[in-house]
Amino acid sequence: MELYNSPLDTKEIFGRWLDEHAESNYGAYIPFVGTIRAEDGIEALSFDIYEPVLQKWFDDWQKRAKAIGAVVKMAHSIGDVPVHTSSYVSAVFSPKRRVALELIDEFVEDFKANAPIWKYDVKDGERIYAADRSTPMDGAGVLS
Amino acid sequence: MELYNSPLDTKEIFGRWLDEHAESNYGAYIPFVGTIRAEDGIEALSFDIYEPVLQKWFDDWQKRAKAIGAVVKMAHSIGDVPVHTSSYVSAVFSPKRRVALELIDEFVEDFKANAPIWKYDVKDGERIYAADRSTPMDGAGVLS
Amino acid sequence: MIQVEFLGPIAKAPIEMEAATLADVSQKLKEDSTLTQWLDKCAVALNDTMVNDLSTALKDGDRVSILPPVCGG
Amino acid sequence: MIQVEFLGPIAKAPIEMEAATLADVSQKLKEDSTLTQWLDKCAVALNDTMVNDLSTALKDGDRVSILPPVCGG
Repeated sequence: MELYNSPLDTKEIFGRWLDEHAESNYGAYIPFVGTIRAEDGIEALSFDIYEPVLQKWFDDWQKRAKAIGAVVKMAHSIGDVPVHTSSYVSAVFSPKRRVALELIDEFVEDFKANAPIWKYDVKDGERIYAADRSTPMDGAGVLS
Repeated sequence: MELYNSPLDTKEIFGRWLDEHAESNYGAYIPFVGTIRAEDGIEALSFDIYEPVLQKWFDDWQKRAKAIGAVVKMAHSIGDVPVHTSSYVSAVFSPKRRVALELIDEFVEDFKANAPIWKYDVKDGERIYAADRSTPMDGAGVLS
Repeated sequence: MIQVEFLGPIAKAPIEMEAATLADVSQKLKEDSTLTQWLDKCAVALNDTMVNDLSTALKDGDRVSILPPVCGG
Repeated sequence: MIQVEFLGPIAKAPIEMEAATLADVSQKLKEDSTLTQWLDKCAVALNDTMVNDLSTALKDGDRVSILPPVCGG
């Protein structure tokens, strides 16, 4: 798991992960690259991350992937990420195509639902929590 | 659509497609990289491609993708591709995550089922048709 | 004493309190009107492990984190 | 005259024949014992467009391609 205080160097990450598993005999490598869209007049998105819980979430996913002979990877930005640059790259490696296609879907969807990351629109230099696009995590409401 | 008489330069392709759509405002970019696995003592896989039908297949997919606001890309090797190098890269770009995840799955699966490409194991320099791993295309058997 | 910290967009400093279970934490946080809009949407971690049972026992020095709705990517 | 070509692993040179429909092509290819193992698994393209109807009409100069099972990737 890699966290950066900047937009992601997507090409460097893609290539480094590819090289890392060049001899691992995985037949399928599927990265997912998330890029900030220009919409609603934003200049950037900005992210807070709670790293200890994110690390546990990611460690659990590594175990799940390993149990089916696969590998998961992820990188994310902290702080401001301007439009048309990337804040998120995740990836799966697997010997088999079907496993890889199903795993990247589940991994990315669970990331959206349960990774402890908070998103803010940046407009006129102000940081506004993206409440309407945010999702309560599994188990939310236990204290209410 | 890109065809190469060599293994694919995966990093170059990934980066060039990324750059091509750097300002297109797509939020999700999902490449699929297919790499030759070392198994059954093969030295390489080798591919024949019938380009006119492949081009039509790909053009149809471009139209399907466009209808949902997305883009599909693909590159494939012709001839011998040694183990641990890549023969196939495809990708989707979409404004939306869900569209991209579903599209890459359908696109790669239909590619496996209907792209007019024939695979051969290369062992001791000999080219052996991978009959047991090949799939009759949609409409197969019409002449029988 | 345990500590309760508020993550992400909840603009609130950590607080300390006496609490034997998560139910005690719930009761005390409900008294804070600035949290009314948050509690039903927030998940909870105890010492960085997600928990979702109000009967979870707490001990001196425990750290309870309140995690509002997320949107990574 | 139309031409029939065999793609990929079918080791067979193109052949020419008279045929008014794809059904005529089917009938003639079935007489060729080297194709017995292939025909039920092969798809067909007419002038590079996939077709799957035996009644498809053919005209002079048409090119029929026989596509055996595929495995790209």
